[in-house]
Amino acid sequence: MIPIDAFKTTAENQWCPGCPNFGIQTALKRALSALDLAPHQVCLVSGIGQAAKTPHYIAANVFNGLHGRSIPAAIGIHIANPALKTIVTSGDGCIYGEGGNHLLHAFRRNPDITVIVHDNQIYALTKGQGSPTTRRGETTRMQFDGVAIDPSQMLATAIVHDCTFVARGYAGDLEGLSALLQRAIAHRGLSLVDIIQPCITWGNHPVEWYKERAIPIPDDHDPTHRNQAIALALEAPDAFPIGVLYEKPARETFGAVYRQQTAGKPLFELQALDPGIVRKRLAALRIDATPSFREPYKGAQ
Amino acid sequence: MIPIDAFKTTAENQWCPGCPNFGIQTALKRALSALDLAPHQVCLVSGIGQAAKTPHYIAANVFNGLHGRSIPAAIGIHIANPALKTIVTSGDGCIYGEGGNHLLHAFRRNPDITVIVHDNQIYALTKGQGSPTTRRGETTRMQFDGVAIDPSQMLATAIVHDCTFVARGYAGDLEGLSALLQRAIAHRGLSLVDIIQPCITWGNHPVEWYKERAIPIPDDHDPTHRNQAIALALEAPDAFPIGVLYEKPARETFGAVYRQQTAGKPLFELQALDPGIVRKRLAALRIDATPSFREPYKGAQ
Amino acid sequence: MCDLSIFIVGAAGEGIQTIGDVVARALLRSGISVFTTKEYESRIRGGNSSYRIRASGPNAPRHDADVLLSLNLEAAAHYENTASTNCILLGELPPGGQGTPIPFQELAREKFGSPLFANSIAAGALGSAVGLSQEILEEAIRERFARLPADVLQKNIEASQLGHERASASRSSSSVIAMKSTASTFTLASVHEIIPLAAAAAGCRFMAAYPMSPATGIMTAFAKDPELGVFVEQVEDEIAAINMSLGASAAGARAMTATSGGGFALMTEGLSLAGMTETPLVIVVAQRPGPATGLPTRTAQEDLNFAIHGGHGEFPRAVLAPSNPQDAADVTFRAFDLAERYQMPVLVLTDQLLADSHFSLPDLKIPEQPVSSGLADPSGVASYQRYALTENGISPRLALGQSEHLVLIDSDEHDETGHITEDLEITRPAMVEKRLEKARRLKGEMALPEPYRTDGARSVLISWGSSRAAVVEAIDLLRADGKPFGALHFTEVWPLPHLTLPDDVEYWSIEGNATGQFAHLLQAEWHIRLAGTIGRYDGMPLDARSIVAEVVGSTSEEVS
Amino acid sequence: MCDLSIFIVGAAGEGIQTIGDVVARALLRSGISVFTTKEYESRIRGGNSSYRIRASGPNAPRHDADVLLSLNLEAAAHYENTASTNCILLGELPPGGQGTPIPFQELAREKFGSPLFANSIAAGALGSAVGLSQEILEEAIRERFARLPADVLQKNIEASQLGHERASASRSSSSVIAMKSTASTFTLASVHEIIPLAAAAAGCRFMAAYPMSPATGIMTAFAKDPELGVFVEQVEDEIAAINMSLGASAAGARAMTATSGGGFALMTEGLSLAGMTETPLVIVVAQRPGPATGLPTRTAQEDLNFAIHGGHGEFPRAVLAPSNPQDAADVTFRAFDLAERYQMPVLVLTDQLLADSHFSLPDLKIPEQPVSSGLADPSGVASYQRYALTENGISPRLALGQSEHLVLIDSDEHDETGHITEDLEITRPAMVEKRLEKARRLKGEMALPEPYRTDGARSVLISWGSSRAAVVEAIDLLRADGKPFGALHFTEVWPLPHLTLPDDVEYWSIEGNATGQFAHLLQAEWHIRLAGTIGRYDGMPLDARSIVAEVVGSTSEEVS
Ligand SMILES: Cc1ncc(C[n+]2csc(CCOP(=O)(O)OP(=O)(O)O)c2C)c(N)n1
Ligand SMILES: Cc1ncc(C[n+]2csc(CCOP(=O)(O)OP(=O)(O)O)c2C)c(N)n1
Ligand code: SF4
Ligand code: SF4
Ligand SMILES: [Mg+2]
Ligand SMILES: [Mg+2]
Repeated sequence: MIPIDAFKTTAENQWCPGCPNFGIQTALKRALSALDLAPHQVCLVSGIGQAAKTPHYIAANVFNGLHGRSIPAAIGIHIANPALKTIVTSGDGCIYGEGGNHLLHAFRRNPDITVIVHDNQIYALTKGQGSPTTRRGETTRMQFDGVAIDPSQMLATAIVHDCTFVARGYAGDLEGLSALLQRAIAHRGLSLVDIIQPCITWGNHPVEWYKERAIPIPDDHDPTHRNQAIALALEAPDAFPIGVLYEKPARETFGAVYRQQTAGKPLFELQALDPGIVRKRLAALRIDATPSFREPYKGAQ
Repeated sequence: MIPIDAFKTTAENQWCPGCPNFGIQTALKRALSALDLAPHQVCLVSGIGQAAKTPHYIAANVFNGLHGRSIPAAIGIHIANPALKTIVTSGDGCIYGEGGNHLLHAFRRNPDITVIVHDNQIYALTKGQGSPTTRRGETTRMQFDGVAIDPSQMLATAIVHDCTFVARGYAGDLEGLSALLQRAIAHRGLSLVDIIQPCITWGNHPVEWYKERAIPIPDDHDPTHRNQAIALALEAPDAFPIGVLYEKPARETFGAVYRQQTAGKPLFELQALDPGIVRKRLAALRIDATPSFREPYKGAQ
Repeated sequence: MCDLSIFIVGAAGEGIQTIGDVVARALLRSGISVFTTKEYESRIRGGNSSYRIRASGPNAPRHDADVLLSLNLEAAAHYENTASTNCILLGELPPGGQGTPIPFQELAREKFGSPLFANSIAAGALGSAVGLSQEILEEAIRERFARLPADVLQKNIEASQLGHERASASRSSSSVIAMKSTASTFTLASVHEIIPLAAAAAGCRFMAAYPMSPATGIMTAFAKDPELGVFVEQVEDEIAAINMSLGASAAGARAMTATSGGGFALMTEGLSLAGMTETPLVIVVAQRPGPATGLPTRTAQEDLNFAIHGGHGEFPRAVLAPSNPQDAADVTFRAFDLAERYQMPVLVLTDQLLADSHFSLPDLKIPEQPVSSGLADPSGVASYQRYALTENGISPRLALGQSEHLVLIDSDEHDETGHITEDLEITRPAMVEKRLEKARRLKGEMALPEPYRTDGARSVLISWGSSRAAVVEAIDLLRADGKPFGALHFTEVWPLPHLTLPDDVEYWSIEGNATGQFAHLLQAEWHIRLAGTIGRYDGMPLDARSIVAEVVGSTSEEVS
Repeated sequence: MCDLSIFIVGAAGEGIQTIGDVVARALLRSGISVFTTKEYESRIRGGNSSYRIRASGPNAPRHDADVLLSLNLEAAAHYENTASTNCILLGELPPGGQGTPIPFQELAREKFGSPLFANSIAAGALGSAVGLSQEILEEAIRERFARLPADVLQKNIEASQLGHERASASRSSSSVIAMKSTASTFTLASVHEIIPLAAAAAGCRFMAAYPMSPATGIMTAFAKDPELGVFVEQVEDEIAAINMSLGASAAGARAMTATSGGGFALMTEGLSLAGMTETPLVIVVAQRPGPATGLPTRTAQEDLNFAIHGGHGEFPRAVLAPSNPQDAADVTFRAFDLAERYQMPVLVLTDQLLADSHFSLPDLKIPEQPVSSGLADPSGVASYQRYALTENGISPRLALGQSEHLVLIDSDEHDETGHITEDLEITRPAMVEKRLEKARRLKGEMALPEPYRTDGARSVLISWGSSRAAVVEAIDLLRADGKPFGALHFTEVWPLPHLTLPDDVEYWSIEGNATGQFAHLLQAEWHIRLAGTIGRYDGMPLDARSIVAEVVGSTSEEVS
């Protein structure tokens, strides 16, 4: 097992002291360690936001790109180097807001990556505007009379798109969360983990409020049962059943056909294209004048 | 009732002769006529694509904007002039592909507009690439070995977001479709109508194939029953149950609070802002030096 | 000296803003003008940040402190090198060093039972150090903490008193500070506070936007103040922001949006749509250092070229760049007016400096009449064509649903009615020329640059947008030193007006970027050769002293 | 005349492409060079469109027809005014007018029982009109229809024979056509056919893109030809396209994307990300007339400024603009090479003319060695820093997951390791200078413009990208007329190379836009004053004759 300490970085942490993001950071380190993944075998991908700083605080390869655009970047990385465990770790605004379309289409592609959403139900880095998961009616530093529209239902959306691993975690539950992340990362295909992460600076409720609502999914829940899973997913934003909502056997993952061609190698390791192929293509563009016709051609009279 | 002829335009139609888009065009004209909406009371909004040309062929106000961006434009129009019946009529690529994020967030806002998707399961104007609703495995002029990813499930996504009117129509069924569009347009709040519209130029199947699969929803379907509705929605892309999948009583629509302030008037009719308000705000920025302190101030010694 | 630079340094969330507000208010109440600004990291808690007050000086940044109050040791070390010679240092300071250590936290806990009172102790100490009386500080505290319960307020006053005493005891060792009372009334405002107010007054009714520093304050202002009557919505992304705003504008609502460079990038397709559909829209682009995410909470003038050339295809637009709150009011009106009259997008370039700085002005005027509507009167129209060809390129504009006349708005090339056209012989060239005729006329009415002390100047510094005050101050410093410098300041930066610049002086371009973006424009437009460009690109605003150092350092003997 | 312009006109879907292909092939088989191009509306069926063959002339567009074959009456009327004097008109023509009416549809139905054979009748007729023998037409039909069942193929041949006879009967009335056999082998290719091939040869392995005319063909080429080994994905939007491609590139795959102006607008935030993260990427921007949706199937050179200035903040990039298929091969290699070496985005500007035109070239060469990898060798590295400061601004680049060395890529301003920084004193300026040092060095290696007949020229036409061939032809026409004109053509348009242009000649800028975008750049960069700019903005490509008409029309007496 890789020691947890292997994931330490020198970057100065910029989160508020006591932020539940620290819990996610620790749980993710533990999960990687338990899965025996060394830092160089992992690529953490994020957008912009408080959550999106996570990759700076866990030793691994890092692609910290644009707000909302972590998922396409992660898919590109995964295709270019399938050997890397590619994990998106970003915020609810980033992934469900600005980046909503990418998540929607990632469900269709089913790439073998894990998407971790630090769901604090707020835009924290920009100082407290409502996010797609803020509850209707709650006041924020932008919605002074309360958010007037309904929250997104992206876990239920994942389920209707038959995403094969859909889970919800709670940042305050280190044990449970690291186990959940382990399962998500080990899952083949797209795995989505929405983690309830109370924001102690801009949030509308104390941590306790979230804790009370983050109750483990009952044992009798059948995660292969679509309707049950949707019903659980739709309990948010008033309650947050924690655990795996939906899980199905792995199905074909994105890029499978190409990986057969390349034997799953990272693309930078591939041989140069056989020059014969280009020669063939150029030859096909060539047209020879027919000697018999060329000579006699004199134009119309 | 407004005569159908009132909706004639002088624009030369650019669709292929026999395209089922003509059916949608006629059905929409009939629905408007039946609803007694005059052309100037209607605003048709579209993006770019074959379907997106529809507004040129039906006399009404028109905003034919960017590929994928019809929904935000329509919401802006609706807020600025709630008296206009604002109807989006665009393609599957436009609304589910490029514009996916806007639809997703429109579900949250529930604006009082109708979104009509000409679902031909192809990018027609750009000559036959797969769209978000193309069936897995079908070959196109881009996916030569067959589309390798799953179709979007936007009707099911609408339902899990509790969109209060979700329906599927068939372009070949003029009667049924115009009745369906009438209900959709009359519905208060966001109504989504996905219309199966075989493309006779780039489609993978003859019209017959679609017709066979476009069967009316059985009478015993309860459109208020979420799970039933989702199950029906998920029958696509292999079958297309036609009719209202999901319908719920209207709930608060987007901009309701503001409309109370403005008495529902178009914004261009509003009075200028009371200059007293600006004066008050400026006054609040003013700080008077305290005469008693100003005089004696001599700086530190 | 009659120009005092005060830095309050500490961590995010520690209270520099509160202390600064109290002291700035006390100064204003004393008739002393202040210019306040902030610089901080992109985080919510911790790190190093400063609140800066320039008292009795120009409304321009200074990068050195005459008085430095520190709230923690890390900040004290971080900002140590900003201290000017003879700087008064006080607050949490390393033992054994210079200055007057005052342990705010410790005192607060000891004397008032809670660290919450540390800020009032600090405000008292700082007030004392800059020569404010305890009475006026008390008044400022009462005003700032008006909402606190009486007993807590009283404790805060006592805390400030303690701070005042502590600092005054050690003040004798500090240098003499003399400031002038310059006015009996000030308006204290930031550019981003005035833009929404002026926009509402100009007739703005709609804004869709997505939060992004340093632009967020503009949308927040509308949300906070429903009486302004502006419908504001935080949307899913910047693409929705511009398209929703354009939809609203097409339906007759005066509309705006605001963002920063990265969000503006996402809006450029919509910008082109505004150009093609001839839909008015005002877009505030609040600049910050790039590329990409860059330094989200810092300042820069790096997006000028992008504002001018962003969007595909060719269409008219205006780009305006205010430099202070009064400018912001005027520019906002001008922006809505140009947008209405030319039926086009107008960009207003601000930056973090303008967003986060408060200027004290003797007065601030916002017109009371909104900008005239660019909408035509439908009653006089017989048959309507949205894109009717006219001599000046401007078609009578009706809004969607304004009357019984159908309005057709199209992003494709269109004919006069608004229907898609494929006629390349007549319609396409006519429509291109129509749009460019608007650009030509617009050029004819763009404002000339404002000269400053150009009489007898042999070198002229050219500035645009937020760097104006620093350049003006630099000219004063240079002139005071006998150096014949003057300045030309551009508030309207695109299209550039018709202008002939004398070629017997040398020009310098001063801008908050590394490549001299405005300098290149000047060369293309007026064929002038520049003596040099001074660019600042470290995320901090341009200031007079470094401008002077640079021009003097590199100016030839004859000039100086 | 030995330069024949052939137009085949009809509705979309009616078969102009098939007829054109057969006749072009027959011409090539006869040793006659062809340049073929298409112009068509943004629709799938109907409307007016033409397939144009320029035989035995330069690879440049001509806007008038020497032979015009019409497939329907509407098209005949629409294209009537393109007929040159003595133009041979044939096909579906209005009764009683000029030319040789041949009712293709009717004949096909009558003689062969189906309208499907109309195109072969037309091909036969057209071949006959331009003096091709029936034998060579048959050969071309056999090749074109190789996949048809033998009996159907035979019927097509008979149909062509019928057409050949019909036209030859009336040909005596037509003018004499004389073309030269110029070569025994031609390579017939379009720029958008060669870019993917050259990209694969250069080492490209990844492309994510979204369909958009006229760029779509590039992604389709990879999809059609899996042997090229390029992973290609049609994604949900252009934002995904650029971010996915950047992800792949960061992980070591040589990557590209392609789009048109509107899609490029959506990519500009990602472009800035490529600049900040120093990630190589090749982006093809296939231009079409704007603004907004504009004329989706037409041509323009309107996005030069946007390509140069798109994206927020300041970062290095190169913009290259090929003018023909050989150029396309070279430029593609150059683009991947620059992207790898400078770790930056490189833009390749094409347009609809280049996408839809086939050039006949005596030969076409694509290098057989891919571009050298810009990746460092991890084995020699002790401790790795992605953004290590170096003299030339270029840090050794390792890909994500390339070795045990961790690679940190960050869109915020970062330190050498790649971690977010807020250090404004040292790190930020150093990183800005690092990126701009790359830009400075890049400038030093940009290609000079290519001169054409500049010896003794008193006027020089400046062109870039696709307008090269038209300008070269114009120079030949002008010189033949005794006018001392020459040309300078730019393939590498940004950054502009160090260059001193003689100031004793007058310059003209020739470009496919209305505002003279390149002209402005030239003025800013080299302070030259232009005699004029010739812009074309009707959606059709620049052609030699109208260039000549414009320069001669407005050139002063002394020059001509
Ligand atoms: C294109 C773009 N738009 C807006 C922003 C500004 N921005 C930065 S972080 C953020 C919100 C972050 O919210 P979330 O993703 O929930 O992360 P959190 O800070 O809550 O962890 C926004 C809007 C940006 N960086 N880029
Ligand atoms: C930003 C942008 N990207 C791409 C395009 C090119 N484009 C035009 S129509 C279209 C697809 C249309 O598909 P759909 O919406 O399904 O409409 P259909 O033509 O099938 O009716 C695309 C990709 C564009 N116009 N703008
Ligand atoms: S602002 Fe909220 S989410 Fe961000 S670090 Fe602080 S507590 Fe955590
Ligand atoms: S291409 Fe398809 S969708 Fe478009 S008009 Fe033709 S048949 Fe209809
Ligand atoms: Mg969040
Ligand atoms: Mg479609």
